[in-house]
Amino acid sequence: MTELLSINYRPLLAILCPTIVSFLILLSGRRPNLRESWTIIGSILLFLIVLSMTPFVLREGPIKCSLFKLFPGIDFAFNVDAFGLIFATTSSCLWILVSLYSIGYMRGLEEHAQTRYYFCFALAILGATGIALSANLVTMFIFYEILTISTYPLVAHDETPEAIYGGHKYLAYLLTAGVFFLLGILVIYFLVGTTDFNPHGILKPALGSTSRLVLQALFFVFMLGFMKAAWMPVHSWLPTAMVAPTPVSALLHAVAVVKAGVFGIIRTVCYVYGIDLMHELGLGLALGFLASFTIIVANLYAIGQTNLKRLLAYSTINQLSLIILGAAILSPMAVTGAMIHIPFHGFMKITLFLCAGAIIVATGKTEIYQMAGIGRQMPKTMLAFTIAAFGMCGAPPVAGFISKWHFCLGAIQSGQIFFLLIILVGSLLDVIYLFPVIRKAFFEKIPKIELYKEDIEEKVEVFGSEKLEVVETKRPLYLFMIVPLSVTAIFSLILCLFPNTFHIYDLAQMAIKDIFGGM
Amino acid sequence: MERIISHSPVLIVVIPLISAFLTLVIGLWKKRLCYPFVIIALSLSLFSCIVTLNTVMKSGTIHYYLGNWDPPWGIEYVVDHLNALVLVFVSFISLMVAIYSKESIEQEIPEKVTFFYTVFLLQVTGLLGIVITGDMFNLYVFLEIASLAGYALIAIGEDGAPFASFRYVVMGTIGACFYLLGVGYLYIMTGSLNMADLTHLLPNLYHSKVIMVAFVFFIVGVAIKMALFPLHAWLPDAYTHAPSAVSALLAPLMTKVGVYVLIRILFTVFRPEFPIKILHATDIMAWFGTFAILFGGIMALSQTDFKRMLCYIIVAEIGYMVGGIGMANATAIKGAIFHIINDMFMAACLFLIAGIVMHETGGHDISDFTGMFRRMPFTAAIFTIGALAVIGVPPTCGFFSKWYLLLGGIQARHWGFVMALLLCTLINVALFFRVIDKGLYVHALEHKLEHASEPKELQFHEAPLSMLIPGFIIAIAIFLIGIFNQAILKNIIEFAVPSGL
Amino acid sequence: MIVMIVGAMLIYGTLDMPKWADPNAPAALHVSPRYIEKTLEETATPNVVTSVLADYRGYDTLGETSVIFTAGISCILLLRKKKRENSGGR
Amino acid sequence: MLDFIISKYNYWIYIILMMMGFYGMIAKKNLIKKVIGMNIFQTAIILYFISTAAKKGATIPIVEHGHGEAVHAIEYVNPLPHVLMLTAIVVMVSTLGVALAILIMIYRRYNTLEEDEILQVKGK
Repeated sequence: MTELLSINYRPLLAILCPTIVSFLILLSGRRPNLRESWTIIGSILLFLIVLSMTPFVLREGPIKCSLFKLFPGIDFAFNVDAFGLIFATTSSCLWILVSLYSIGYMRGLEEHAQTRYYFCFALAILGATGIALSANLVTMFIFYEILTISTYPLVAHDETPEAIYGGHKYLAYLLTAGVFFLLGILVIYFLVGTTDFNPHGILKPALGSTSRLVLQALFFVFMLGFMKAAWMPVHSWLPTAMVAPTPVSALLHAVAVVKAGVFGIIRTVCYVYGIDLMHELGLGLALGFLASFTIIVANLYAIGQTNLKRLLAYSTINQLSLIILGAAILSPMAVTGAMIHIPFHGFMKITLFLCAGAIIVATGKTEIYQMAGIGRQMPKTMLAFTIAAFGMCGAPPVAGFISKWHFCLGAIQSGQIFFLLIILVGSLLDVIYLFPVIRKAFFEKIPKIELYKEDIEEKVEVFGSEKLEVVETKRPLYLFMIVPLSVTAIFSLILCLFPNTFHIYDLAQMAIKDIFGGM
Repeated sequence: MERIISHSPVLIVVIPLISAFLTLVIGLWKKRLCYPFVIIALSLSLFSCIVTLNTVMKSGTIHYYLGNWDPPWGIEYVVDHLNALVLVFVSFISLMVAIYSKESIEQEIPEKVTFFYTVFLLQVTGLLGIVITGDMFNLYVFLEIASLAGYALIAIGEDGAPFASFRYVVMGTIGACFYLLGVGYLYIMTGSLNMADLTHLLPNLYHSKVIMVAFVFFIVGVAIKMALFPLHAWLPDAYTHAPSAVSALLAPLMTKVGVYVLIRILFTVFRPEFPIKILHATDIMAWFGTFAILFGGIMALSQTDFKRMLCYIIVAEIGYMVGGIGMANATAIKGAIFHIINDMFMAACLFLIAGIVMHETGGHDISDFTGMFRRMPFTAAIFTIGALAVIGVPPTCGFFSKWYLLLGGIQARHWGFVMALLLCTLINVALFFRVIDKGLYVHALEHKLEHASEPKELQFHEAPLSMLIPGFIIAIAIFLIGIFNQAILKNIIEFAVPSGL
Repeated sequence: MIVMIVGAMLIYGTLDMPKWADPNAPAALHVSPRYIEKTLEETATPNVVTSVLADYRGYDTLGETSVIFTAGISCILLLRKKKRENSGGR
Repeated sequence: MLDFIISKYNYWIYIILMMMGFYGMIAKKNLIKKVIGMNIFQTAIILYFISTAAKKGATIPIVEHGHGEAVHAIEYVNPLPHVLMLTAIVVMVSTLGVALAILIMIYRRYNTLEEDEILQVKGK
């Protein structure tokens, strides 16, 4: 028993935790309170487990834990390194908050099939944690598929034709991606006989035996494999998948799934190809252009959106490509930025989504033009929204500032002024599409007719309150929603002032040291 | 005890054979005793298979001389790693299906239980005999036992069954006769019927036209039996209309045993260099496999009947294996052998589900799966596992054999096959999620039905335990085989891969 | 068409076959001499066919018997139901 | 040339016979005719096997000598194909039996044994 608790088995525990929780949820499906408390307990436990590994990793380097052989030369193994921990910390921390939030949201809307919802949710977290901790491409692929499959019922949760369509689209894109990913893994295994991640890359030896073109092509096979990162032009599943319940969009489509994609890309760039090889093959530049294209186009799309969640989806696409761009610049600063932007963006984007969800539950509004004056109805929510939106644009003192700062420094460091420009223009466009929402919420008055004819009537029905006042604290249930979104907003601030919360910055520094060696 | 163990190879076949006779007697005396008796017989057979496998793993290939006549004069049983493995799983699946068959048989053909079980055991005898024997003609005899039992079992199914079965008789007889003709051609040139003996005699004759023609007839004959595209036409009809317990027995085993025979003939009777280097037959097989995969996948897409869809999936899966053999390198053949086992489990699992659904709803259309996750959650869970295995999602076993097949394809630079495999994965996704959707999303449907003011029963309505337990065991096995695939591959399949590749 | 192809192949195959009724064909030389020459000694049966059928390859014969058995049971299995229905109907 | 033909003719005859059966199985629409074709097909194979057993100047494989005398294989035809064919004939008969049983079932159900008509009924 004590052995099980030793540090070497910690990653295993981290995997087992959500697995067990998911089955407990399934078993206690008839009793909502028990079911939801499992979720909460599990999420807190997972977070503690992940957090407990951090000091050890910082002190003594990666934790290796190999369970059994999958193929000759490939184990089902975990390797907890600094970069993986960043992602694991992010996703497990956000699981706690989103679980709390889900309780409010799901009960608030009286959704059906909640057991399935929590079950799949726990499995999805299992997938995300596994991706973060896995030691080689195959293990990663396994969790990657778990993540894809388990999120499918979540996306199509509403079971309306649109939801099922969205689910199908989601599944079609991501499993096709899985097939490409598998092909890429196979070719790599065929070329070098291993798929273990290594901070210096593993593909170097293959350069002797195969042509550069093959490796370059292989890289794009991998990029197709990471469709989860929603780069353009294979992004279109993400906006469609926004039909999912908001907590799902929040955790999975702003954090777990898409971040798993960018996580995979950074893993491939730094740990499979290695920085040197990327430079040598000229892939950094190609990836950079791809990301730049996505940033600009996604921002333009975002400006044209009227649905808040879809707007946020395009904003996600843009921010993800920012991370990819950071990795593509291939300078220490920029890669640091990419790594820390994963948690930072996670916290900020989740705040935005949680706010959008809270608005839906409280008022039923999904379109931006309906949201005039909503800042007065839900001041706390909209305050959080504003903080996060500032962060998105990279304004201090919100977390986004730190990572953007790193991106810019990185671009300057490597002399790629073009990318610097892209980052700045991207931020500018962020301002253009996010600020109208804030302005509408706080500074515009509610059109009277609408207020009297529709809104009030609805509110009487749903909330038993006659006046158009602060609605967000009317029912105790909303506490479940307000607390998480306030927490994430506060974290977004804290992460700027103290970027080393949860040792995130240290971890990133450490990963960079490994990857770049003496540079 | 020692003596029994030394006779275990023959017990494998003789136990079901004798009990087939006994079942008839017992059944005529007391009908109820049939079922437990069959279970006991198959368990014993499984036990002796495991003992045999154990012996093979400890001390290498077993040669068992029937009647103590030395080969090539007498008949011998040869059990090496390859067929020991196949034997264990064939008897395992048969046992599972036998346990499962109780309810479905009592529902579908209540008045013929005794005869059903007798023929069932004979079918198993035939399959086990095909796998274990080391004599070409003996193989033919067992092939015919299995086929005859198969024809009969299929013909007792639902409405279209006799006609489908008749087509199967015609095709199957052509296949068996071609096989027999191949035996005859080999015999006239060598004078021997023993496989091991033939292996030694044949290399001098590799350039003879007779041997080449014999080889072609073997391949065509076996290809008919295992329903390799384009000779698959009998399969979908036959297995769709068969009683569900029968399709759950035949679909996983019959075709897979065919693949086993193919491997035997290709690489044991003939040395690997003959089909690969002299005839280049493997290249042709690789393409047939590729087309089988594509054809099976596309045809499966256009089906609305769940069992029929599964049949076309089997056609595609046969394509995997034949294509894997056609890659002609150790990795791909390892994958093909591993896939024989995996596909047995996956196909068994899915056909069991089809049977359960039929038992509960009375049909096997995809639309009968509506609301399955609500009505029969356990069945649905088993189904999901089986479906994920066919798609090849890790950590189910389907992923691992696919891995080897793909890796072998890449090694052989046969991109057509690799692409077909990957494409078929996607097709399978589409196929199964269509069914899963039907099972999963009931609320929209309920909503619609409310408007139509026609409340439909969507209540908890789970299958009986005797049907669920085999399903569960197989589903768990799918995971375990996946997770412990290295143990199986390292200890058994490594030795089963023919030398000289 | 298929028939023609198969037939042509079979004829092609015969080209390399030993002559008909050639006592020196391999089929006559490899296994069978022992059956003929040792049959009395080993099985005490003058009819070689019988001795091979029942002794050397007795297991095939067991299989053969099971085939008949299978066929018999199959026929019962297939045809029984209708009879009963008919008799019930009458 | 003539020698060549004479040396192979009975193999060719079996091939012709077999092709007749094969044609019947594939092309005939009447199910009974298919079964007949199947039987011709199988019989051809028997003919083939039996011809492989033949030896010039040899007699049936029943040993006539008393005990102690040497037996020469050259004097008797090869017994093995005969044995095999005994088994094969039995198998064939069984197949025929099952096929006919199935035909009876089909006839009971569709009242016809013409393939086209059955397919028509099924199509409806």
